[in-house]
Amino acid sequence: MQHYSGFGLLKHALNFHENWQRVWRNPTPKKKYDVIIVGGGGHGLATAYYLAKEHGITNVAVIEKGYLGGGNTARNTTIVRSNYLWDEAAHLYEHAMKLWEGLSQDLNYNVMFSQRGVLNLGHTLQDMRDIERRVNANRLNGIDGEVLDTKQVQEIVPMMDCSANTRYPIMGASWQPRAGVARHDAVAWGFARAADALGVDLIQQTEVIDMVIEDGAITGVKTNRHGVISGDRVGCVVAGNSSVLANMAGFSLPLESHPLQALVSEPIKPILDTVVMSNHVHGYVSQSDKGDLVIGAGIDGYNGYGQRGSYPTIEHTVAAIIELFPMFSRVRMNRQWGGIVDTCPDACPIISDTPVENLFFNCGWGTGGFKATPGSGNVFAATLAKGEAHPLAKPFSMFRFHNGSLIDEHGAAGVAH
Amino acid sequence: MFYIYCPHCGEHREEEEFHAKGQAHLARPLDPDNCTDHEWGEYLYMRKNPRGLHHEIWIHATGCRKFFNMTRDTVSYEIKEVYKIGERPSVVAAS
Amino acid sequence: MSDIIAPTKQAAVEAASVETVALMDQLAGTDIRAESPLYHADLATVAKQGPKAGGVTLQEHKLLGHLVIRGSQDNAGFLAGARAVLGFDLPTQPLTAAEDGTLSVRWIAPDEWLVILPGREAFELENRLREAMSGHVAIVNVSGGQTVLELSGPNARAVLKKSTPYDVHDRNFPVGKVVTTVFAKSQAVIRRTGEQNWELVIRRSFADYLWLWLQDASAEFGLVIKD
Amino acid sequence: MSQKNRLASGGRVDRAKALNFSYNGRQYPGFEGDTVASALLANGVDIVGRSFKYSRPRGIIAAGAEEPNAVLQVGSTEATQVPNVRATQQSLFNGLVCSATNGWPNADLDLMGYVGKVGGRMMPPGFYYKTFMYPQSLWETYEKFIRKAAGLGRSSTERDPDMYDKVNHHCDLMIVGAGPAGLAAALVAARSGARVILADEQSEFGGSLLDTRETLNGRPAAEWVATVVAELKQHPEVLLLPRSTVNGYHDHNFLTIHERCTDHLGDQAPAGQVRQRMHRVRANQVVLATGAHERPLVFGNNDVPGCMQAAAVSTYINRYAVVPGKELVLMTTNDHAYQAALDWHDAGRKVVAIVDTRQNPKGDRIDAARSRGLKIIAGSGVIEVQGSKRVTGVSIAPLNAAGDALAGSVERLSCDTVASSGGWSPVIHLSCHTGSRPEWRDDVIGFVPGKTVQKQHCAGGINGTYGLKAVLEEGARAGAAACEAAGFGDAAKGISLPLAEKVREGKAMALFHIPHTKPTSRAPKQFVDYQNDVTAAGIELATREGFESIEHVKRYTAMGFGTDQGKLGNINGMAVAAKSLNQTIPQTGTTIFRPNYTPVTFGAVAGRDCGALFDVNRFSAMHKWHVANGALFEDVGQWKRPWYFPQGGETMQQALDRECKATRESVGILDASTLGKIDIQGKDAREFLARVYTNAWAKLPVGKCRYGLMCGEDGMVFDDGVTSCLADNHFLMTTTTGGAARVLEWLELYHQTEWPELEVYFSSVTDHWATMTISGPNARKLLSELTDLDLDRDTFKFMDWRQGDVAGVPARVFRISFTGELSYEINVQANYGLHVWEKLFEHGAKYNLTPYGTETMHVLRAEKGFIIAGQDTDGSVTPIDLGMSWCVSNTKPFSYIGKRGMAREDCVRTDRKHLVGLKTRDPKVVIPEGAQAVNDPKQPIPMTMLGHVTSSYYSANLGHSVAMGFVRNGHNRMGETVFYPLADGRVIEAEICNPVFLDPKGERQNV
Repeated sequence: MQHYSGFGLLKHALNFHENWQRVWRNPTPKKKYDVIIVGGGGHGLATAYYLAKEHGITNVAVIEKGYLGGGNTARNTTIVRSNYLWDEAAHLYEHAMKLWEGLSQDLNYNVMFSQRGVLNLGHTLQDMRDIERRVNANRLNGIDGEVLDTKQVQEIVPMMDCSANTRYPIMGASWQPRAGVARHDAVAWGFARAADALGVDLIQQTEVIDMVIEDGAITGVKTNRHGVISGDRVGCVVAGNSSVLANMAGFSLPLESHPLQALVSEPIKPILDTVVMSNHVHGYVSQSDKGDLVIGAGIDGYNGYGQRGSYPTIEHTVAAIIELFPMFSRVRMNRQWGGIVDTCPDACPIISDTPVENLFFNCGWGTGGFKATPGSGNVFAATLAKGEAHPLAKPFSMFRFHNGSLIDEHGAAGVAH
Repeated sequence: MFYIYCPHCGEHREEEEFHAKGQAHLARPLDPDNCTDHEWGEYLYMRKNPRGLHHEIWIHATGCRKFFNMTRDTVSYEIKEVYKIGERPSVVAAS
Repeated sequence: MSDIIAPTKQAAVEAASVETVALMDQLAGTDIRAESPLYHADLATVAKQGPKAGGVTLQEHKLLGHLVIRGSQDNAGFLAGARAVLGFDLPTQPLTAAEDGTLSVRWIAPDEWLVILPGREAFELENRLREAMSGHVAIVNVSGGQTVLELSGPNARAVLKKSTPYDVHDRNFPVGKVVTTVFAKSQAVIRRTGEQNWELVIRRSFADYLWLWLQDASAEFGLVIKD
Repeated sequence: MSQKNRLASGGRVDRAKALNFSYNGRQYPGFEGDTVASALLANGVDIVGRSFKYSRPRGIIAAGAEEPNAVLQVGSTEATQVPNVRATQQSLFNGLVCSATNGWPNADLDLMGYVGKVGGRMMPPGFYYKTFMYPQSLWETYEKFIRKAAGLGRSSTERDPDMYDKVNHHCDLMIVGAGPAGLAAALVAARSGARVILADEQSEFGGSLLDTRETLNGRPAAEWVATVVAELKQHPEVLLLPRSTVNGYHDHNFLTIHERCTDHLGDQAPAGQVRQRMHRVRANQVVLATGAHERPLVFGNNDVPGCMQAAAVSTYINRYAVVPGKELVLMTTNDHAYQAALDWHDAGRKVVAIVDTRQNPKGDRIDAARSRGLKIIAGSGVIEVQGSKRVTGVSIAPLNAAGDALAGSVERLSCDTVASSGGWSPVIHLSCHTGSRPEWRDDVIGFVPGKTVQKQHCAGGINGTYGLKAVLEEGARAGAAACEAAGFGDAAKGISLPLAEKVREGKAMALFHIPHTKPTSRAPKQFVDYQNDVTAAGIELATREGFESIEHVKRYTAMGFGTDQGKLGNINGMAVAAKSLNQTIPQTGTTIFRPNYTPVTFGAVAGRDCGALFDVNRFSAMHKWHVANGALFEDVGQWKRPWYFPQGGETMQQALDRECKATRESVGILDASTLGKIDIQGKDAREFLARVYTNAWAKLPVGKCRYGLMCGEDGMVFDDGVTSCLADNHFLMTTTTGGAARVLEWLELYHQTEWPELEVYFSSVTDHWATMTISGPNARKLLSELTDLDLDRDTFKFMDWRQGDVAGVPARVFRISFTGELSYEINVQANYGLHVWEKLFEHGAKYNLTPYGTETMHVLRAEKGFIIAGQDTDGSVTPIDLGMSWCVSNTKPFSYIGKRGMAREDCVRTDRKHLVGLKTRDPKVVIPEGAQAVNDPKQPIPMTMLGHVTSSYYSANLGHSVAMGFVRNGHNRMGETVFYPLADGRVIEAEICNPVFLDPKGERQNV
């Protein structure tokens, strides 16, 4: 793999950038792979990368129906944090956080992980109780976090309206300094480039249209462009489309795919250095390195695969942002869009074996997928390599919905489900 | 944003008056006590979540407060029909 | 949820004995001060001191009797009883209303109607209805939980268009029609009572918010308060 | 100062109305009817900004929404600053203040420009992904610099003084665009009597007819526009919205229109007038007549000020009487653009040459050019522009027939303006918003709207139809078809259209990127997306690196992500990518657009729903009294509930201690009106209650009350409350304040969908009853002074309810207690709430009747170990976990909601987290709510946590703190010790105990 560096850039500049190598190959698929990963988003590509890097399994195909990183990876608001409430979730997201912290160097690709801190605002007494509870749990789990009062919040975000005369005055917040944002496309491309360099075949514009299952075990997948591709193990990492693949395999998942909308303002001069989230007024905002205010909305209540939601959700979110930042009233919304989030009843993911042997699913990330990308790929790779759940993944078996051992993270999931 | 025909009010109303309530035609087991954990879990949580034709329950929350069923394409968002609780859909996915 | 077909039940015939529900005359003597939901806004004073002319006029019809009537349209004993007492049929056509003098009935849902009448007549009407109606019925006095606002004037419709996504055009909302719909961030039962007159039935605890909203939305047309 | 580029006559500006405005601190004159862009050009201002990445000087290219460069900061005061205003869309008004958004110290003399020249080469697409990685520790420093360069304009730092509004519409036809097609459609629709909305982003209707020199019925086209608009105004069902951009097209024909009401008046806007208004439109049928944007060609240094769209040149000359230069070179692939040269020539300025990429162009406009003696250089292209802050000349060279290679030697021409036209791109944005993918048409050389499920009709430029006659006919047809579909069939008769000139046009050439003598990678920068500095070389590089999907190309290069959303660049970019991938444009992909068509002010999207109206404030009937008596309020759902009533300079704790003591020692009063109340009637009411509550209801006698727990099907507690039997078939249910609406909907759900055979009706009476609870040893004495009820402890027992008069008002009095004291909950019709409340205080003075709020209520119930659903539960606890098995029946015949869920494998574990009482070793210490319990505070992190503290207070009555919390297996660990390590380093030690701290036998409430 061509090594990226400032010096290399200079060298290429002198050659008018004519000699850059391809970031990944465009291979014709083999007949058979050790592992097939369905879904070329951040999670799937990370899974492939760690399979090759940490488990030496390089005979791997990633099958993507569109283009790499074109789904929720390309559509989210890029917030990265690990301040989840329950031990199981906290450990999983913190595992991801640790990987984020060295990711650019590990991949030799700058994913622009920017630890500018995340504030989760509290507007009611119960909000503050929940914040205290979560931060205490985080600290005892080794995750950085503080509970801030209104004055401390104001110091971190001077332009936010922390006065007492708003409809829902800000009473305080939880603050995770190590949290932040990353460049979503770069994450997908960085993992793809590194996985490709280790021999993984990235097969784009190829849709899985059926599962090949022989007496209870999967042996491969049927695709629209390359016929049947065989694999010893198959891992599905297709977020909003997970139920569609599960139905092909003959079982159901406890998932509902909902539209999750987001929007950006026009680029403006830097004014907001940190990430501000408010569950109570339903809005969260950060400012990208390009200057856009990146704003997330709540999910729409109905199932939808249309990558678009309903307008009132946008109106409500924008009103919430103005409630927090009255000065943004004259700034203008540039673009809005939607992703398809696969929400789980307990707002936690599923990383699990399934009723079909050798078929594994990694899904149900709902609104919290991006922040987990490296951790999700890392534990799913281990799960696929060994054929049994990685210790951090064990609590996230789909069978918890049968025995009742759910992990209710609605409080910390960030977006009201 | 959806424009939804309420079968009880007999006219189209804005989506803001309604709430989606998830998959329709999920019968509560008649004898829960004799369900296995597996069966109960399937009833409680497992969903079709189809890409395409979907039968779901809606409530005309800011209106007549009646629940009803809707058959909707989850990709194009076209509403194929609405029908009352207890009625059967006439538009169903070819499977 | 379930797709169990609702079993078709023959309407119960036995008269609903009055003892099975707790009837209560909730009105105090006239010597006791009653406060409508907008009492605190002191509309009387606003009316005296405020502008006399404007594009929108707002009046609270306070302290009326509000009765919710529930019953099945398959229950003949229910419909007949209502007719006998009201002197006219319950409006079974969706989104319609019927009235006779100071008594008006609004269709709310297939099994729900809202009757509004002078406050002092509510209890007596409830009794007569219970006597006359048979089978599975319910009557609930909600007089304390609601109030009636009348919005009128040349710009009343413009204010409605800011406040509700419902189509208030003549072609869709003729005089006499009733709809329950979104109103700002609350809801209202809206009845068109005249060319430029609209009746809003709103809930008590939302009244102050809606009062603020209506002042704000009407400002550009000039808001006249009528006592 | 004179407007050197302004023509003495012509145009649609009002020379009688002279205006002044300031740009970059300098004053300039202009006229009414100008845009900021036309006024700047009139004054010979070339540079309107610096480019985002390379800091190159940039000038005005276009005349409308597609302008990528002239993006200005507008506003005369801090509070009214607006970033990124497109100069081509901002009407000029007197006193307007604007400035360029990039460039330091200013756009004209920009030091960063040198950095751009030198460093530019170091900034290919994705350069930041490839560097700034080493050493890891420095990234934050790198990023600071990257961020410094971010953004165009700046946000105001003050509160917005303006008002915004929203209005809802329903119509039969929503017509987008008031050009020839839109006007024709509107005319048809208006005459049909249909409800029509016609919106156009420009300040006046007419679209291309405002600057065309073609005639209709032999008269200037604008005259026809005037007569049509005049007629439309006469139709009562037609709403005309100029200055109104349809920015979003959503499902089921819902559209949003962003109307700019006062932006053209600026400070002259009348006070109190709404600045902008969002129209929310539900349309039966939609007619898209959005026209087309001209595509500039891609060639070397095509961003130097003086390079413009050909059509924009015509617009400035004909509409604004501004000729943006002296000597013009026009490069075109089509006939239409010749008009720019004709207009230029007729305006008395020099046309140096018309460079036509086609080998032998034929058509009326070509003949017109020839007849004026204009020099036409066929089969050639402009390969490069000279000049830095303004065009000084061009290099042209012959092209081969395909236009993909040079076929001869380079010649130089001097000029100060280069107009280019690569044909037209239909404005298909809106048709894409609901997910419809556009289709490529070779004959159009562009994308047109694809299949859609919306009730949508397209007419004119959006279909790639450009001849005026054809456009008018399509408009009329679309209008008629839409009317037909909307049930106004007779309109199909149509209308008599004005007679348009016949213009013979030759075939246009599909050419986008003009080759250079050097390979693209080495040629001078050939810009595709101006605002994001995306060049042809950059796109070729992206494809070389393997970014082969057009979506990848866009994301890698940032093409199309600017505030112009790629209106000019996207098609050219796809063409460049397609060429370097050796495939056709449709093979390369399609370009889809999302809302907004042009940016929309956040304030307008929020409308009135901000400030005091951001959310509903719900008040009880006694709210006025609470305010008058100094209550502080707690937000519970949308309710404002009294939190506590501080007196004098009391601290919160002091107030709570006083309120608690007064209640335990004499009598206190709580406004409990916000509790949800549901009236339940019907002969199956009792059965229904048995199915939705976990405990038994079959035998509750009339006159009695009972506490109940509600669980979901998963067996987890989600609400609780007291329900009273008013009569055999009549119950009054109470719920938590926050749960009221949810519980009612939940009851309806089960009734309507699961058990319709049960005869029961539910009605909310939350607002109907004002509820006040008097609690304390003197409660009975106080009440006895005001009621005719027999309050004898043996006739009116604990958990009884009675009907009688209180303070002369008919009331239902419930003897239930959430404080553990002798309590009466008085319900009266809310209209009498304040009267009764005040009477209680009149008589209560001698008992020191003390009002208390939610906080004291929480303390008092915590002393008794009563839970609050939502605080002591979180959706993950069963009644058993709460130690409330006494409230769970296993003998009920019907398997009530929650029963099966509670029996799941994980829910019957004996070592679940249990709710227990917690007694701190140091009685004065109050464990913070949310603290997490551990067995060994010295264990290494991550620690094993046992559960959190849900409720914790200092009890003035008991003289020590009281707390409840979850502890794993807590019910079996009574008397054992747990530790609470806190963030501040303290570790609080507590003993697990029974949560009932006060009066465990419950004697106080039974007195």
